[in-house]
Amino acid sequence: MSAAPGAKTFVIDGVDASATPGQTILSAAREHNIFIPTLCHLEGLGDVGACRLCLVEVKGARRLLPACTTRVDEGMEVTTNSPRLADYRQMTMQLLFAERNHVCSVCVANNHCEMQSMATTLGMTHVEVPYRFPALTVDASHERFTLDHNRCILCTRCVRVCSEIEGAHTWDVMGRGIQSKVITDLDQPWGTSETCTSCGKCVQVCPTGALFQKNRTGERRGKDPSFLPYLRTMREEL
Amino acid sequence: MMSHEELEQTTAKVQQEQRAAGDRINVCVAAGCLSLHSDAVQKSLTDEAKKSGARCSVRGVGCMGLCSAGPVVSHEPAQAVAAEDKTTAQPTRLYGGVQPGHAAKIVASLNQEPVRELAIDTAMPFFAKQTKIVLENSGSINPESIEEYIAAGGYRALLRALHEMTPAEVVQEISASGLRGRGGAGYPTGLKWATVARAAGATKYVICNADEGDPGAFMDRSVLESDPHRVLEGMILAAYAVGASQGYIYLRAEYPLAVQRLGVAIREAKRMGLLGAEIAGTRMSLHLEIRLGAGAFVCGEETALIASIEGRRGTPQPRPPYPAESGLWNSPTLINNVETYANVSPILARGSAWYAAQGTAKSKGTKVFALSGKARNTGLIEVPMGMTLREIIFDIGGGVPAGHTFKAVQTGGPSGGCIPESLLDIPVDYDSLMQAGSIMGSGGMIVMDDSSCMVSVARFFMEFCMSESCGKCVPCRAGTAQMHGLLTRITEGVATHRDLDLLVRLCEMVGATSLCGLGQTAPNPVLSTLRYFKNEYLAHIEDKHCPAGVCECATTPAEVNA
Amino acid sequence: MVNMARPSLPSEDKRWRIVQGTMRKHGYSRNALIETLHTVQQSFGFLDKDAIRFVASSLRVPPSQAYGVATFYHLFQLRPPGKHTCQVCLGTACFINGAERLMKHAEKSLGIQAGETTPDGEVSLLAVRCVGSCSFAPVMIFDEKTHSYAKSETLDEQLQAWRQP
Amino acid sequence: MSEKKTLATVWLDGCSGCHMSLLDMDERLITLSSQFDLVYSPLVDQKIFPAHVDITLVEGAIGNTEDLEKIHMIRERTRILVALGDCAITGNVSALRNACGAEAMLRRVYGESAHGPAQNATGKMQDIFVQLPRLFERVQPLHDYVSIDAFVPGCPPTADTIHFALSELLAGRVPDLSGVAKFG
Repeated sequence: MSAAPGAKTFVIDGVDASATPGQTILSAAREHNIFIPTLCHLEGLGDVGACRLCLVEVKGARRLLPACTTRVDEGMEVTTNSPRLADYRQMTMQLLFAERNHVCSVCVANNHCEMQSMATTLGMTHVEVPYRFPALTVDASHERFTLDHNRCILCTRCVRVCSEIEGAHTWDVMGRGIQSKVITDLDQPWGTSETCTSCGKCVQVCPTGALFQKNRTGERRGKDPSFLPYLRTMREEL
Repeated sequence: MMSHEELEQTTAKVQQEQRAAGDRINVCVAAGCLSLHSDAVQKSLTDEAKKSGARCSVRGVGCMGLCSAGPVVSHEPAQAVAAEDKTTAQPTRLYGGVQPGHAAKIVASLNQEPVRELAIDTAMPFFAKQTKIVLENSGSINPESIEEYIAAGGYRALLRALHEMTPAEVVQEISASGLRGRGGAGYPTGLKWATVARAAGATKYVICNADEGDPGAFMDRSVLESDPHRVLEGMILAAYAVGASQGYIYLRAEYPLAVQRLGVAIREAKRMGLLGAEIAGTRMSLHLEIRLGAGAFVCGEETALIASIEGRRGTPQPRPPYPAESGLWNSPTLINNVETYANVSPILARGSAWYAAQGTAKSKGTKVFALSGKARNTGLIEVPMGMTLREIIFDIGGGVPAGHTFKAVQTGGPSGGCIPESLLDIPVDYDSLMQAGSIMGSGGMIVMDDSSCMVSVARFFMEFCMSESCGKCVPCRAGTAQMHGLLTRITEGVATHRDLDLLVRLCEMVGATSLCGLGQTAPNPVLSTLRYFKNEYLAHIEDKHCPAGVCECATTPAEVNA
Repeated sequence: MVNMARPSLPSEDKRWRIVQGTMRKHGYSRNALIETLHTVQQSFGFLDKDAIRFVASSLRVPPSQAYGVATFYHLFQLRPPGKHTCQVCLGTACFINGAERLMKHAEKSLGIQAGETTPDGEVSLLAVRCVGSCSFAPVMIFDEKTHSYAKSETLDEQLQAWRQP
Repeated sequence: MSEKKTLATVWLDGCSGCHMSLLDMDERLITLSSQFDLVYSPLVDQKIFPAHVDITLVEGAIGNTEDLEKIHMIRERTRILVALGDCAITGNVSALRNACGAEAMLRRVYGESAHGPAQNATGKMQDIFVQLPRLFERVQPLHDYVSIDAFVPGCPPTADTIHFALSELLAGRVPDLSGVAKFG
């Protein structure tokens, strides 16, 4: 296999690899079948580097770098897993589980949840940080969809898909810090939103049970498999 | 068009007026003294001066530094005002704790002995040990008069640079001075300027970060309130050096006086042809606008500040790309803090060699600190880099008040740490403070004595970080909340060793994984107090006892839960 | 082309013209959102949903984005302020001089938490971060007036004064 | 053959589903039983928790004063303490009431939805149930109070998971279920 013009050669987990110009570490790693955990990244949406699960070690870099937003440089040496990274990733998952009320057993997304399976993949058996148990609301005012703040991890995929692909920008984040939450329009019931087109993209991209389709819970909740591969195409055509 | 000749004419005119006015009485009307109603003092002095018919003028000036003695008034005898060589002139008299009722006495003393009961010894170490570059005009000129700034030597460096230097030479001069960013991180200023100057882009921006958010710091506020033109001149020079034609000053809305004085300064500079289109008759243009912050500490972070100027939520972006390459509206953008810009004009006026001769090998020049807390003398000070903490706290600050003992000094605010007595002999420079587990920071310096509980102080800063976290990345959003919860448990006397271990783990993880500086440095106050004052943590955990007597820890876990 | 006319003013209130003035000064650019919200707050004392909706649609900012911005910055108030405001500085110097106790006292005396207004609409209690009067810590600000070396009694006296008819 | 290990199982604030799942091991349980003596369990008629137990599996979270007393006692008397199932590990369904608090939960369940609001002198629901252990404001996982040696997540953990965990324990190893068992 000859390298494409302008291709960058680099080393990832000790293996020689190549990347196209401008390609991120995450994208290049996936092409080389190297797993880097992520929750906020979704192929086809702009990256925000918020979940910090995809942090990797880059030789010579002062800090850990997010694989989703860091572009491959010629000669880069990347380590995608180490005891330190594994520990930080577990702790990140713990912080997420303790932040809101993620009760998998009674969640609509049980067994179909990216967060739940990520916890298993990363070897999490329990959460050491104290659970916060905040009192949060559920918005079922939309005729087809429900928003459950208890399960939201603020990955902002819904915000991004709505603004970048659908162009409605119904979603955004209000407040800040630990008080942040996703909102529709002026923090009003979803069903009263004037900008929502009811396209359902936000529901499809949600990694947890925070956004779900009514009457499609539990085992029947699985994502629309024909939908996600086209996000990138939609973005390119915009 | 403004020329050197005009600057000299303005200077001569101001000096003539000042000589004609006789003695000068200066009243500090910066935020500190103003909060002690120095405006009323100024009014009485003006009234009394008029009534007495004495040949004197009463002016409102910026901060004179010794805030703890406020309201502060200075009296410059006519002979001193007129003197070419200020060192041999009759010394300026300084008065503290001045109330409106003292006005008559002060006016009556003009040609007599000083008013003894109000007099402050200007030879005391508080003044003698300071070196003023950034603050050289503070407290001696009227901040709302561009003419007085010019008469004090202002805008000469700008005109000389515009007419006699290339932008590259200006960058070179700043690089050679060794100036490092005064916002806290200490990035070499010349390097930053060179990057922006080199960056490709038809439009470039200069931004002044005046979103002073450290909860124990008011240096930038004081500089802007006392000598706003110095900052403008620095910004115009920077814009010339990097090729920017548009600039923003991102200023805390909580500083109304600074907003107002900066507004006046911008108007005046425009009127004099020193700002706007074709500055001083050259092809250089710079349009400056003030943008008000709205209460978000995280906007001190460069990418968040840019988002805020663009009218968005102040959430930071991963870097690279750095603002120097792709910043405001994706154009190359130079961001420096107020004090950094304030150093620019003196460097160009007196030369990089003069500047580089001050300070230490790696930290040049001076640093302004807002000295506060449990020290006898508090206020705004400027010291050469490399002075020891002990000299600052015990000589300049006069030590802690009688009956108490020194415990720690906090620098760097929520990103910094607490330094114990045993390390007071380290020099104040970027690297030494970092080695001690703190940072230089923007200049907050808070002295603490035995009445402060270090766990409670750590919790205070963590609460600050928690409520200022933008919420974008997980470790900062959820991690600061968890660390705050654990620190609260410790101060309540209900924590276990397991909680302490978890706190330490979280500190490491949040510091290593957060997206921006806020989260990355949020653990510092905890880590530094754990390093030097672990016994206080253990006392809360093992003995359910707060050694400083600040925390109320008496309850048992079961009671708290029940 | 859809109708791109700017929305009409929410009411006859003259203050909307001031708000409009800020937007016009910035050419109705989306990046004038924060500046405009400042003007709304200066004019009306707070931001309500109607105001945010008006500003958002005038500047063509999605309502959720405008609301996100308005709630991100702590200086923006989404509820009407009380007749009087009591601010307690929680800067570091004030903190080590007992500002936390002052705040607790204020919360207890007023029966509200920081950031709230008493039910009768008389007093709003706010926590502020360093007002630059560190040498006179702790500091409280009653309406526009700064009180140095504040004590619990300082607050009690002020509350008494405000309650006098 | 080595000496048999003593095994206890405990049911705290949970639904007994984990114990059901334990029984779901069916004949495998019979096979394993040759390696342990079941010395205490809701499944057997032993009222006193023995002074020394090799392995204790605890189902359920800590929700009241009695749970708390028990878990401290159990920890003291147990060599290997295992948190069995999500309630023991996360609080899970038992902790759903945490967002509203104990009093509001009692009012909702025993006050409003039963036969009209219950009446009593203090106006507090907790005071009606004086003969019962007092509820904590928050239900919490076991490891918030005592140290745990192994975690077996799941709601309930599958029979396979429990079989694996128990086999490991009986073989003298601490089961590591990271990457194997999931919550929920």
